[in-house]
Amino acid sequence: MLETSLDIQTIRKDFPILARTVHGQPLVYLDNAATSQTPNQVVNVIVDYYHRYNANIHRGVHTLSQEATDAYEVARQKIQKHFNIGKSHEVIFTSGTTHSINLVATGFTSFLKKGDEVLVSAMEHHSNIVPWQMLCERTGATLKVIPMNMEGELVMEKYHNLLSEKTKLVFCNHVSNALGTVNPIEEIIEGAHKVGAAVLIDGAQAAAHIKSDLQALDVDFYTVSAHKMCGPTGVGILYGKEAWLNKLPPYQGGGEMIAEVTFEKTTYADLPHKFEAGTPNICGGIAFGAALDYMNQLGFDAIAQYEDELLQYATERLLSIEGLKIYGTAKHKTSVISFNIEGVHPYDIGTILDKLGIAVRTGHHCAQPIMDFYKIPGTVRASFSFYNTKEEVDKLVEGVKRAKNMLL
Amino acid sequence: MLETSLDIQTIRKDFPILARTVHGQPLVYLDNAATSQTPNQVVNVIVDYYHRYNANIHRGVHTLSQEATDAYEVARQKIQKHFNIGKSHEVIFTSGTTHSINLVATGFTSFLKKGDEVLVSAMEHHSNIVPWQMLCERTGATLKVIPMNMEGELVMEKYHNLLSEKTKLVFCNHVSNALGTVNPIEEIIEGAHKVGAAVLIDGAQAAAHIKSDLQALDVDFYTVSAHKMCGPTGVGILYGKEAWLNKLPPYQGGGEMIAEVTFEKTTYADLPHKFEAGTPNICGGIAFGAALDYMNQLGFDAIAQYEDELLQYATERLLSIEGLKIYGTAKHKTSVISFNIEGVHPYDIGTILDKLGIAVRTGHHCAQPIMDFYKIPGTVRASFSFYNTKEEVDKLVEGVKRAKNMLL
Amino acid sequence: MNIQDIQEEIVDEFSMFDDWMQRYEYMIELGKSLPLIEEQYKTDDNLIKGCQSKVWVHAELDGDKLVFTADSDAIITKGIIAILIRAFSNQKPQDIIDANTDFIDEIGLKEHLSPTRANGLVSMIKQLKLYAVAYQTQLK
Amino acid sequence: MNIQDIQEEIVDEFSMFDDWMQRYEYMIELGKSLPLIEEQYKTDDNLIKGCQSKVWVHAELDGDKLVFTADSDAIITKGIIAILIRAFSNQKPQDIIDANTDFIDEIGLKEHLSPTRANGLVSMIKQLKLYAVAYQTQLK
Ligand SMILES: Cc1ncc(COP(=O)(O)O)c(C=O)c1O
Ligand SMILES: Cc1ncc(COP(=O)(O)O)c(C=O)c1O
Repeated sequence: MLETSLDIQTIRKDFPILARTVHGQPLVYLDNAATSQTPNQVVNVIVDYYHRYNANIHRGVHTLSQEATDAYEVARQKIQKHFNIGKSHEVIFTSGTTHSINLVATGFTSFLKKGDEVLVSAMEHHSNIVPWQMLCERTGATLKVIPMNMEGELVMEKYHNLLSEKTKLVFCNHVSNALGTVNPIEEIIEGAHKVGAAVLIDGAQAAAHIKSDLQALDVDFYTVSAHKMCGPTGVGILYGKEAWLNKLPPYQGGGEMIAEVTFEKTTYADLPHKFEAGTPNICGGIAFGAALDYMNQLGFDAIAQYEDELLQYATERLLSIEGLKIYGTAKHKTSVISFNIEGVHPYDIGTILDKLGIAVRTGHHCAQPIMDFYKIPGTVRASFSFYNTKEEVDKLVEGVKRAKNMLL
Repeated sequence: MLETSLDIQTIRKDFPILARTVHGQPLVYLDNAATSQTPNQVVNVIVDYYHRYNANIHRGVHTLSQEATDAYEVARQKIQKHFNIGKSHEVIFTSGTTHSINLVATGFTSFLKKGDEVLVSAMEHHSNIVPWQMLCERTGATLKVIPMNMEGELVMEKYHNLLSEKTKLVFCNHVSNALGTVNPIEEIIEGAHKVGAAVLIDGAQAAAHIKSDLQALDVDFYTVSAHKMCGPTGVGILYGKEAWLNKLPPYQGGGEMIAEVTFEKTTYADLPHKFEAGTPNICGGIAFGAALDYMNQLGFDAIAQYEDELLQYATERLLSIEGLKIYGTAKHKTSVISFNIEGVHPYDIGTILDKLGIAVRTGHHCAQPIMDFYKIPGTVRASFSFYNTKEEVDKLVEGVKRAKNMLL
Repeated sequence: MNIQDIQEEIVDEFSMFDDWMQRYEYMIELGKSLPLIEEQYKTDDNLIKGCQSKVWVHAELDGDKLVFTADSDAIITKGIIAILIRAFSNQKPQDIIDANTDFIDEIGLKEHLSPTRANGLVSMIKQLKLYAVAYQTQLK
Repeated sequence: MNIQDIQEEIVDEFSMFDDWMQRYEYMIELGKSLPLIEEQYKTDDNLIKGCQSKVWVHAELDGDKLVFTADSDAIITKGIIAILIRAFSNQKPQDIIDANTDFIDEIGLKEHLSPTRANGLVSMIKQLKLYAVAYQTQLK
């Protein structure tokens, strides 16, 4: 048994999906970095919404609309509190991290010019690369890459050398989805601010494991997807400092984001509405709040501590398999293990594991530049959540051994 | 009793929310044009998703991911079939109509130049005005307005006069949310195509009432929000002709929408993925499919016929109230009634109706230009769905009378 | 009378009503008797944001006391602002700043107290207090 | 043997196995014995889209028959394509076009038959048939 203050067996009962079978085997769900599972406590909030107060929000005088609006705004406040955000209107509801990042990247179009530089880390998700490439194409700014080393850590010395008064923006994920590396974002933010650059931290992978204090971090933008932290699909947030959000132009046009519309001229609404055009994912936002409640009730310290135990145990056990190589061996990691077995394609391992009921992700994990760096087609990625167990790690290890025997 | 082949009392049991009370009164939900209610059949699909196969889609080798992907793609095919769309990849999942319209408006940036003209109808929702204003600001194209008459119908003669070889785009809603007018989109599309202009029809209000054959309409783009047709919040679609979708640049950058990413160069994926960056609202898309199943099982002919009966009955009864004026008296209407009582502010009526358990919308309905046209601050809008009853119309009429007595 | 006394008086008045209809009818009455703002003060500056109906509030000093006048195009909103003005007008800025507003709840308008409410009751209270703060500084 | 006969033969072979492990092991065997594509044909043009692993297929005419060679960087994918090639290679284009593929289901690979499956079995079948169509036109 691993040490933890959490009662994992009781927690697992909150997730009915964990009791299902796959190909006749009990499901072992180790694809949490792609999407985490959703507890009954959150699903019940969704059902309750549709059964009791489903209505379009804002400006409605009737009770249902009022109840939905209040619940949605309470969710915004829960998010504000969770991330220690200064003002609730600095929380912009989006459809997820990808949407959040694109909102910022599009908004910066008029702020950049030829000669400006944009720094992006070598271990980004495509969602945190492509929008900046598009931005640089539009503006003539140059995209520069903060390199990483073989352990999958950013080379901070090189980062500091890349910084100059030309640097206008720095983008980096808090945690790499492909490697699990926790990046030194405090240092990244501080360095960027010294040269007057703004920083966006992609928190998609971090938020399920690390409770960040965004005011203390002094970060300019931070992005989160609910579906990676026990919440529903189709909702996330962009945190932005008020001053930045006031400066950025609106992203999408539509209802709610305007103060006054005539065919001649339109004036935009105040924050957060300026960036929340159209009917949002109302139910999703409310359920996101419930997901934070759920995780906070377990406690992020307890979650992180237990996940770290799983990580250490799994790393040790997997490394006992000959020919197995782990990509991403940073000192500071979340519970993600990317690996390959020499001479075996990750897809083959994933397929055999699936037959054994074990769900892992295989491929480039939307991070091709990392694969290019290691000169591999992809990896097998097992990612652990607080509801996973030591026994499941053992099954993974046995499964990998069996796959290896079949495939080699 | 109104005539209908639908068993309304049985249908109402599918919607638990309809049995609730508001201020001690049974809820009379007449805000369907803002958001329709969601039947158990759809909510159950949502619960089943989270209980059984919640996973990130595409490229996953494990069973859960495969099941989620299949269900999501089956939903896309249901939508394709429902709207008689030629190819399933012409169905782009979005977070709703507002997102769909912005995708197209942004995409047209490089296709327009100074001197080009963009036509938009006088009775649009802000979601179908602001994005085009932003587009015209970016490109120097001119926004021209197709005028309407006092009945709330477009003046088609003027439309044809506005068309010229300068016209590049025409935007119009299929049904006006503020007035209920069903616009002659066949004629609008034909006219625009004669001068080589593309047409986007905003189907947000129409889709719950009219089953459109998009191939027969030959429309270039059509937009829908699930939450207005018994589906969940946070999901919708953009239909686009393949040729247009291939021509438009991608809207957002991220995972899934690329074929190959290096820091030097990115190539984009095929349709529909090119426009579906990031983790989509997977559960929402699947539930949207279930909503179409539900409505098709009732039958759109039966729905339209019954809603029309409700409309006729309600119109007649409301007009019997002295001083009540209906805005939007087009010959061809869906079940929406916008009205005011002389000398009374719509907000006051809405507030009293709410006290009686009756949910209507008041205000400008995100269509300020219509309010400016009629020189009113707003209207009271009652919008009926197939689950509403004659008795509920009676309650509305009694409620309005009572409000009038209190307020005048 | 000080603010506390007036609020208690209002609560007493409303406690005589059995149901919401009577309460609303009374509120509408109050709205009709609201000391109207002069037309020249119905400016965008005096408009309170966040209401579905328009609400203008004007404030001016009378000696060391602050006097409010207001108007709205909706009669229920006017009734609400009339109640607020009755409680807060003709009082010292500091007293207005310090006043609590629990009486709103007690007279059955609790549902209007949500900050997201389209009638903007919360915005109105905030605006009255903002005026008080501004004039308080001026008085010093 | 015609395509139908070969397919039945394959089904027979697979029916001897009790569980998926044996089936997969056999498939892996078949993959290892796949008639390899020549390096020069491992071009992007011959790459099949929609697979997580890379799959190249090359086709050329031998008289009036179409001969396929293939490769993949993943061994299970290679096994799948080996089965397809065994069924379709050395056959007349028209027969390939007409062939049904129900045997895939019967040998327990049904789960791979989803069009969204990352291994691209459906894409592979489509590609083999596309080659057949192309060469069929050429033969005429
Ligand atoms: C005609 C029309 N267009 C567009 C919209 C915007 O749809 P959504 O808010 O779902 O993006 C609406 C919704 O009110 C509408 O009625
Ligand atoms: C580090 C990182 N950034 C961004 C994303 C994109 O998030 P979403 O797909 O929810 O928009 C992901 C999700 O895989 C991620 O892991």
